[in-house]
Amino acid sequence: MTTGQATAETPVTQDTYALSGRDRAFGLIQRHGATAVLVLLLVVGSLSFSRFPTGENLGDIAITSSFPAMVALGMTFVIITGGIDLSVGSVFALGGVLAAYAVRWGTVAGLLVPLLVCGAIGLVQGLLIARVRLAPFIVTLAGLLGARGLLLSISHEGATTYLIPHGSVLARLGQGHLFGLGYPVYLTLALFVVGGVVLQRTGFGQAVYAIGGAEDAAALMGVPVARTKIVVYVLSGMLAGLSGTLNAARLSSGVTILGTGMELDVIAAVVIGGTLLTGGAGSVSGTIAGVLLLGVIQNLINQIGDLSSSYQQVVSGAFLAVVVVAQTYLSRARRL
Amino acid sequence: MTDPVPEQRNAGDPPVLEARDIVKRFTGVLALDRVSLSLRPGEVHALVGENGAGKSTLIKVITGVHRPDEGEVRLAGRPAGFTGPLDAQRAGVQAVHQEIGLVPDLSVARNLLLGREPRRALGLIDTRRMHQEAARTLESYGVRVDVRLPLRSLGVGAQQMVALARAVSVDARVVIMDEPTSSLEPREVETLFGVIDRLRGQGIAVIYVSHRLDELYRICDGVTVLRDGRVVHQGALADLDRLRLVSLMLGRDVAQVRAEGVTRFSGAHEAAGEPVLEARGLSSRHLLDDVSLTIRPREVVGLGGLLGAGRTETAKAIAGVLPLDAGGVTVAGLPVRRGSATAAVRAGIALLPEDRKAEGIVPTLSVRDNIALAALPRLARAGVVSDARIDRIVETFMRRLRIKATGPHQPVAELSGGNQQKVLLARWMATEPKVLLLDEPTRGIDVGAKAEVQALVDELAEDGLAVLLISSDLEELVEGSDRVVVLRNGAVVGELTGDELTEEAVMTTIAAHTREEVA
Amino acid sequence: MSDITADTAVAPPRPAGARTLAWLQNYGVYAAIAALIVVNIAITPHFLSTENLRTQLVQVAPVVIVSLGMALVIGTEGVDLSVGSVMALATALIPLYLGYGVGAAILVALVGGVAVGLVNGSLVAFVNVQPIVATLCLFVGGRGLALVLAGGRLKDVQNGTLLDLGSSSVAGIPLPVVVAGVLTVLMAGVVRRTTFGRQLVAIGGNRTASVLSGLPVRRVLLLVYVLSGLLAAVAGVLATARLQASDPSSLGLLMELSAITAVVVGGTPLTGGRVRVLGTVAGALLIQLVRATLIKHNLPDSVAQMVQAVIILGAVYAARGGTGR
Amino acid sequence: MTIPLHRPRAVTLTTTIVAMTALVAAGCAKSEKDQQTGGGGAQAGQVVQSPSGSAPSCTIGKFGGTKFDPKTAVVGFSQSEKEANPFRIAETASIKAEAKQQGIGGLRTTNGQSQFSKQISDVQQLIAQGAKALVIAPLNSDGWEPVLQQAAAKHIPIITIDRKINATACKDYVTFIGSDFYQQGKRAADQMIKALNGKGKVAILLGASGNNVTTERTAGFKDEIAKKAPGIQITFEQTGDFAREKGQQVTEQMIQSHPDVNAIYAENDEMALGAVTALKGAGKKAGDIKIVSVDGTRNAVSQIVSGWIYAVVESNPRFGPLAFQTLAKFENGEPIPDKVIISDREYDSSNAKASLSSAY
Repeated sequence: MTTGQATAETPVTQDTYALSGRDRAFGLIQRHGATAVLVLLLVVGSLSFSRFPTGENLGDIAITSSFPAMVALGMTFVIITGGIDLSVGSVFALGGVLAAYAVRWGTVAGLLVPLLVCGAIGLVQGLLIARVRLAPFIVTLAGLLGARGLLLSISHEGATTYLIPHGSVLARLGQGHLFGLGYPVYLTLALFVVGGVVLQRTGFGQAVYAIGGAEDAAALMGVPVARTKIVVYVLSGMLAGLSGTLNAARLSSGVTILGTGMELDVIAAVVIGGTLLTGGAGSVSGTIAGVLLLGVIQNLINQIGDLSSSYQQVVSGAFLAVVVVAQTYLSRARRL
Repeated sequence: MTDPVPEQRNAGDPPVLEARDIVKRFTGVLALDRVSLSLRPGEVHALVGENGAGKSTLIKVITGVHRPDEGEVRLAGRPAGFTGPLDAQRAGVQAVHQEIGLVPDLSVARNLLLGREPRRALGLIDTRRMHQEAARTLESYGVRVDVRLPLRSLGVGAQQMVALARAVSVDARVVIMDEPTSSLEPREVETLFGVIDRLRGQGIAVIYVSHRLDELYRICDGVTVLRDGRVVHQGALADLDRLRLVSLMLGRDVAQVRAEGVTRFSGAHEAAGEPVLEARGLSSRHLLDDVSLTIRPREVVGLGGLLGAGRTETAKAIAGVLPLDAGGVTVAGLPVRRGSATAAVRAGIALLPEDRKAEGIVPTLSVRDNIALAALPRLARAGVVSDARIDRIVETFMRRLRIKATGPHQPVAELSGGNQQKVLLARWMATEPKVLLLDEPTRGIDVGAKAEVQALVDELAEDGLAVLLISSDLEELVEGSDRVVVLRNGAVVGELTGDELTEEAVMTTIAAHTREEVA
Repeated sequence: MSDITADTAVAPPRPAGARTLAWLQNYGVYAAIAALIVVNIAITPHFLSTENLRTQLVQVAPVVIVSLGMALVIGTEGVDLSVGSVMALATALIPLYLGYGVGAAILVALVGGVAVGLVNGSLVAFVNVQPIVATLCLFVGGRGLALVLAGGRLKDVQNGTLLDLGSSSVAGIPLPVVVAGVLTVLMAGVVRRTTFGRQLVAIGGNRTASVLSGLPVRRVLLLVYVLSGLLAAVAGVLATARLQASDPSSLGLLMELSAITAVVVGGTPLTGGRVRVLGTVAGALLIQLVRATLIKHNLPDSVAQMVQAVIILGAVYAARGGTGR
Repeated sequence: MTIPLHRPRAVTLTTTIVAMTALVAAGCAKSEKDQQTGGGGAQAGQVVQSPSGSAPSCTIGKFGGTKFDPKTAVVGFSQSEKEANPFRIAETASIKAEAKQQGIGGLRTTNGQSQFSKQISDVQQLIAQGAKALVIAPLNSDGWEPVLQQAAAKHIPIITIDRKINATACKDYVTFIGSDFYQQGKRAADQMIKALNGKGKVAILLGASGNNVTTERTAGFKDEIAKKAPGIQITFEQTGDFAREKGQQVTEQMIQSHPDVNAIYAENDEMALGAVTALKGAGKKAGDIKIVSVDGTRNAVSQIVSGWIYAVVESNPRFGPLAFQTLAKFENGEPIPDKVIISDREYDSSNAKASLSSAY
């Protein structure tokens, strides 16, 4: 600890600046609590179910989690700015349908069209939030409806499911494996590394934190508030679209019924990962732990086997409550 | 009306910043009426006026937050045409604001260097260098902290210093300081003045906004007095005596100001009877260490000490909002349940918090609802409030406290700081408290309102209340209190009454113990 | 028409243009409803009939009831995502206890709503969990619990008294509408005239200041969530009676979003500190009318969803001044 | 501002109340009376339609699987939706009951909760848990690529029930057992034509948007109407999301905006029952508006008896026996057809009363 050696030349009292070891420990747990619980669950799961720690099963968890994880990455940025994006579930589904629709014009179109359209939806939302100053909750709620409507109109009210041809480059992008893990897993990891660097090491990342911490102050410090917010929503839209595209590639088709309720799962994962819904604090590493945690819980409930499907929701809800309460106590203990 | 601009020692230089005939209207209301201002390099220019005179609007026009309806801002002889604060900053015009300014959850270093972090290859931020640079910069302002900590863990004074350091550390040509000393300790003020002198030496112009006359006369060269959106005086500060300055600001007669004195405290009260408030052995980890004090009816007890000495914490502990490890409070001999603000209020303890905006007013509600808030239970029967009783009480206090509002239904957020403070006082008076805890009651409000609040405090004490007064303004503390208890590091280190109660004595008490500690 | 607002704010003297704008911001919802009615009279056959009015009111009644509770929660700067699950829970509990009589069954259903409210309120008030997260827990778990209780299945309700709740009328007005009306008046009174109503708005406006002013912040918050749970349970009971079946898997699905939209469209800001009870009712009515219009004109789902999105944005844009920040 | 922490009294109180509520809810329930609805046992098992698809041709040899003992091996069943409506209740119950009867100890069931992503991962997990055979009730026909690849790699036979998977039978999966939704739509249309004597205006209560079942039941109905009864107009079609409440609300709106509608085609029984409630509420009499629906739940059949519903086309959910029979045959090396279409019954006023007890 560098503080505590008050001298006559330091005119400011210093005792309030020091964090005790205990405080630091709590801070660490709060930030990495999800990771800790994740590790614990993995250990418990491995000891309890012989079929759990197999490469195949873990690989399944990884690939299954990679799609919500991409969406959660965008959501993390949005939430750190103090916003929320309820449209991601619909945009995710829309991205998949668009990719399957556009792949007839080639792989590049199959990748770009969903990115552009979903980015545009994010752009409109961002403009309404940052420039017209409407509440993010409502704007993205409208986005949720609008994107779903667009999806239905493209797919003739859901009657048409567009397919991504077998063996096409796009399909291989979603289905390929390397060392037992699907390509989307690697892409997700790469995106998270980039996301972490952007958040911690770029001016944009600083702006994201600053806006969530104190928007007015950030504006006065010269942070381009409106632009940063718009970019964040565009990013969230594009990541949801990309995730939808890769998911469609994996499924070889633009399934129309995906993504309902996904936004709340993703928000839950981000929150469990230690990002505060009030904005200003959070990390992408926490988010990935949060997504994996939810994935592992789901997996473990299935491992138990004959649990009625309704109990799954009860268990998930209860688990969420426990995590959230524990987190709140830890972060408060730290602040005291 | 406007005095000619006198010759200044650097009059030869061309002005670095000029505002010419600025007119600004807000939905038809004239906020600035042909205001001009000219700054030369190295000049420290005082911008004074009561709240609502147009100071902050002028600053916002200069820094590009608002566009003027008429007139222009010129920087170094060219039209500036700033599109926003960022644009202004890039051109070298920096503003340090009084309240908002930094991001509490970001680290000190990131706050200091936000937007101009040292970069490595690929444009990525070099964290290590950022921390070194931040630590070095802050040290030159007398602030030594772990720059990786979140800003919120610093004291208010240190935060202010970070804000200032941030503003100055770029290639500033003009620095605007809005009430920079309002939360600084005397020693920090000295450091700040050292910094301002350094800026002056570097040819940087400073616009200095403050209500503290002493400071203005110590460091400012020129002065612009605004009233009701117009310039009522412009010239060298030295040519203007204090009384005339105050009268210009208030638009009042010099004789009247003289008669009323600098503060409006009347002096000693006739404290009588048994203590109404007794606080015994208040202790809270890291914050308070066995603090005890008593206040009798009609007595004003001051709390002296540096920032972080435990003054606010003492008040909050008495008001039941700071968790205590030990100790307790009795009002009129009856113990108050610990850790419950509701119990404290019911026992007759009222706390006027330091941070009016964050802890005092409810901005979405009207003046009326803000005043009635704490007294609601007593204005209701079976949970249903009586509008008639509320109206009566609100009207009484609005008149008694001379609250300036268009009516009881005006949103409180639209009121000036001084009137908001009076609304908060009214909120407490409506509960008919026995003990009034005032934490910096006159901070950040204009001269006129300040005098009124001071007079009110006197009046309340006369009416038989026990008052605890916390103020960083030594003059206010000494003149307003019958007795001053001095705190340091969360513990009582001295008590001054009667003739021993002078500003020097308070400072000596604080300083003596500080020195002891260091030695 | 004068709206009941908690702050009873009267605008300070402003120039005429600004006043028009303020009027639009405050009464935009009503204007939108009026416009929609006029349009419908013009283009929708058989729109002007008591039967139609009755249908719209009966359908909107549960949404209104849930929205009233939601408005209180939002007034405290919170949000209650669990209302849909509470409706499911209420509907699941009813058939389980009909054996004891209608009164007992309804009582148990309401107690269920109160219990959920207590959990939400405790998490928010005592543990200091963010409302959206706290209520997310029961949003996820509540419906699961309802399904577990109901054995996962839809059950028909044959009890005549209960069915009358959904289909009988008082003076020509359907009972659910009467209940919604009475609750609206009651909530308006609570917000406007009670200590509790004043305190909850103050807590939403500035929680710290409310603590320092000695308000019973925790108690008020707890009560607000309990009320929200209770009202959602009432809506669940009425919806069950009207559906003549207990369907915990789909009853109240997405209700939280409808209610939040109604509240916000009605001019209550998500940032708290203000509750507009009549505005909330108007918001719910507006959305109902939009949906009815879309269905009556037989527009496909895709168009219906996009139109709804645009109308929500339009309504919120019009009420922007009211929603603030 | 930190607010003082513990308030044990209030927390304890809350906990107690919640705990008591839970206890009461769980312990002393007493329902109206024994209800007959939903998930009835094994009466009226499925009957294979003849001719059923192509000739039996798929053998274990052709598929490339290896034999296993169903008695001990893990068999996975993946349900798509919550067991909340009678169809899903009966389907899952039938699978479980049959597995028990056949002595299959290793049955593992999962439920996709109407989330397709979850169902995909459920099935992958079943594979990872070593399932030797899979019975899947798919939520969606498309998008099974990753599962099919994984299963193919391990030669795990897949039987899909109630909905088809869009892939190659006997290569990607073994076979499909279920109804022909398009055919159901056509048969509903036939009933409708009979009800209206070939002339009138019809409203359709569509199922959930984007659902294969919706698509096919709509297409079959419309095609048949267009072919056989040009006098019937379809004037209104809105989604009722397969839910009773939504069916009721949409019907209420429809009655007013399209008062000239003579009949309603509901794409499942739940929506039809919602429509019945709406019609009752609007003061209509039984039979004023003819309702034809698909599913054959006991509730709907009893409404035929009371005259509110004209006819119901059955969609039999009792897949258990047929699914395990087919699986056993496959393991024994017998050839099986690439699809097993079951013969669905129809209920109308002539047989409703008699068959009420066998409806699910």
